[in-house]
Amino acid sequence: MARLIGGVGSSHVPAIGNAIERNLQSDPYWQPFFKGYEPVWNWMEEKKPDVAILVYNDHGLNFFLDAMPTFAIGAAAEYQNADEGWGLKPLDPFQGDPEFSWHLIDSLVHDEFDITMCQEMKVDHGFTVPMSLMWPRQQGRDRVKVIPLCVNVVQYPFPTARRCLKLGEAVGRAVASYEADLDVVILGTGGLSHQLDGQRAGHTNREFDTEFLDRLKDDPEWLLKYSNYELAEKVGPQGVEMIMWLIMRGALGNDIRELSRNYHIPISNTAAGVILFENEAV
Amino acid sequence: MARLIGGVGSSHVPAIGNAIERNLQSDPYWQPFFKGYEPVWNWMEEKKPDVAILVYNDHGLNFFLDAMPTFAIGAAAEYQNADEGWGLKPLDPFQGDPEFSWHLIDSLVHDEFDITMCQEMKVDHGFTVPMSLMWPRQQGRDRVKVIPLCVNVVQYPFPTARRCLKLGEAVGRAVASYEADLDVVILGTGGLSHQLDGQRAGHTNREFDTEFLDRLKDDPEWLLKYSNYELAEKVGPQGVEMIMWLIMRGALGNDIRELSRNYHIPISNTAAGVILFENEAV
Amino acid sequence: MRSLKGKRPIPGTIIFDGSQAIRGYQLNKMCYSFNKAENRDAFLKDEDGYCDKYGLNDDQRAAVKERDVLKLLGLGGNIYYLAKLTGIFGLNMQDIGAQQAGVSLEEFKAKLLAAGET
Amino acid sequence: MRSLKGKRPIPGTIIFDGSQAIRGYQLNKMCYSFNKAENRDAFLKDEDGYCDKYGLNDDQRAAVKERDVLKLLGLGGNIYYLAKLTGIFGLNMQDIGAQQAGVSLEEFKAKLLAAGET
Ligand SMILES: [Fe+3]
Ligand SMILES: [Fe+3]
Repeated sequence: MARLIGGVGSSHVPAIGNAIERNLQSDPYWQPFFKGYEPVWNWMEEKKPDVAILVYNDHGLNFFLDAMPTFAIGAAAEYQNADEGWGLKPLDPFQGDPEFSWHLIDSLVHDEFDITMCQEMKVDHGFTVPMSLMWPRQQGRDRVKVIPLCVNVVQYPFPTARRCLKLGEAVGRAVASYEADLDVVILGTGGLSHQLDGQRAGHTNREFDTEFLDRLKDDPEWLLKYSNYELAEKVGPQGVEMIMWLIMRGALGNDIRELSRNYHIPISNTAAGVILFENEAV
Repeated sequence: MARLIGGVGSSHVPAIGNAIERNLQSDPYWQPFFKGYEPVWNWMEEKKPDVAILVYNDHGLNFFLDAMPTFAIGAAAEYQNADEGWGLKPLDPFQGDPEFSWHLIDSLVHDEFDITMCQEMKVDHGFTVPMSLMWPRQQGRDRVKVIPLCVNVVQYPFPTARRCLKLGEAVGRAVASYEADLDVVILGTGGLSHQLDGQRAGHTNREFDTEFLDRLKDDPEWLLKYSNYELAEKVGPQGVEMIMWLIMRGALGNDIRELSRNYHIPISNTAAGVILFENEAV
Repeated sequence: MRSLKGKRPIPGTIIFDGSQAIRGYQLNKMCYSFNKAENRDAFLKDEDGYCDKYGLNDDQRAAVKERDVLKLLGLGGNIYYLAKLTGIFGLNMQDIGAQQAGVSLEEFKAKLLAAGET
Repeated sequence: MRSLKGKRPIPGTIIFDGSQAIRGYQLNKMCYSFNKAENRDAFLKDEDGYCDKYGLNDDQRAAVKERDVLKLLGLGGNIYYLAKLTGIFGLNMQDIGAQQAGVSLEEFKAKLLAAGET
């Protein structure tokens, strides 16, 4: 049976992709950010997961407002990155695992999640930046198969934080019931606090982010007391992306260990966070 | 507040649209089918609903397998019908109610339904045939605003019958909480038993359909004991469309009266049904 | 689809699940394009070229050539998309129903009428 | 969006809800087209013609001409789609962040750096 061996929460802003493209990892602006990924690189190197379920949002590459899914899951053999309009160089395609994707979709729909099933799907920086961050070398990236899980955090109403946590729990059950000898990781991406639009652009909230990180392991329900509107006030309209970390957290169950964490302001207009959990149950 | 005044279950096969186009309503083949709609025409004429929520499935006009939503709801000001490839003449556009659509979407997403929100959406025969059937004259059709609710019954996994019933209940709550003085009807369409594909093409099941119609008012949960796979065996892979009638039924609540019913085999390759419920609670 | 594993097969029936959807993706994509009249015309003008464009495999091409709906279903076709292909040749749902059931159109219609008599 | 009715406004913030999405649909659709380089070129060659094609209203056209992100937000633009428009003029997220906050780019960056110092 497939084993969910761990999960990572991570930012995914385009500026990171830019810095990687230009090899700025040890630049003084970037070093405090990238050093937070060293434990993740080591862990991935050691564990060599077979499949990554990547929870992210599309920012207007694959989906438009004509048909905006709350939750969409890829079921393709390959996912292409593409031009997003403002200059990030597209990365090589990512290999999917259609069989596993269909198992996941079957299981989730049976569990009353209303999934949009995608047999063709372009992935944007929300997906590619975490892939580059987790597997900085092409070789590592090529070794892991991916399943994109795309969440609407663009057009209100977003799914509630509670719904995200429940979806994560259902993803955990789906992985555990997949009859294949695979080590799986789940990545929850986006956030942390940031605001791109309005006069308050540039808003961040260290205090809230820190409490979120502090509570994520033992008390993820803490976030549920805020509506998405209240969250937007606290962490900025785009900071609400942090609800996607709850999908990762929900999938892992309660027998987990926090292996590393980093928090840094600023990366572009955002507060950037990374956290690594290992599943002790498998 | 908006009032859900009643609901109709109805078939939606293209052949019906063809018969209407060619004015065959009193043809011996068609008469036993169309006479079943007279009580519906009279009721619509008397009640003059302001808005129709139309539950149907797309058969390959608006959605393809690249991104197939489980539940999609229209939020457009107008919905166009279009060429489906095999010759049914497109009908005039239908007027939407974007404000009401967004209220419905907000309410359902808050209630943990993972809706795909559609600000642009072509509607196919699954939508247009019921509109022609309920409002045979253009004038009547123009008077009612529509909200398309599109359900995946094309690509497995379909939503479970239970999920459909629950969605209906949530739609009922959403209508009741909409602050506008509107009379609303809900149409559940598709089915009844039919099979379009495979050596068993032409399969129908009068016994099962009849029990479904008999139980729909007082015991809609009866259908939940069948998985969609078991349903496909009983009523044909396309007959499973009847789960969309449960969304209509769920929305109405339990204080309803059955005003009329008709059942007729064959219409094209299908068993055709129509049922009219009035809400006694409003 | 994983959850259909080990299920008793339904006689004369292919469920369009994930496995079928994988198998038939390019075929269905081609058929979906036939919503547009210009694409139907392009297909009629150059069937092979059109199948090339959508990357159909040899079995799918052969079944398209034979207008064989059962074979196309087995190769991952979905009936709603296939209907857009057969529509090009003037075949409606009853025509392809009869074809799949292996009976004449008259027999197929008679069987349906018989089901209507209780 | 209905459920935002009666909510206390968030200072300096516009939530992209159903009402905004209705208002900005054509504007956002135009911006979405800028994923493709040929569309960005077409816009640069004939801005008015391109805005015509997508049916922008007069206010939206004027705000596009002024490259005024705050105005475009008010007229229903969503920041992710708008970024594809401003990208054409070489403006990145920090440039338009400063523009919206009404400060220089240096001040904007300095404010973010300051937030990093605890
Ligand atoms: Fe993001
Ligand atoms: Fe149908």
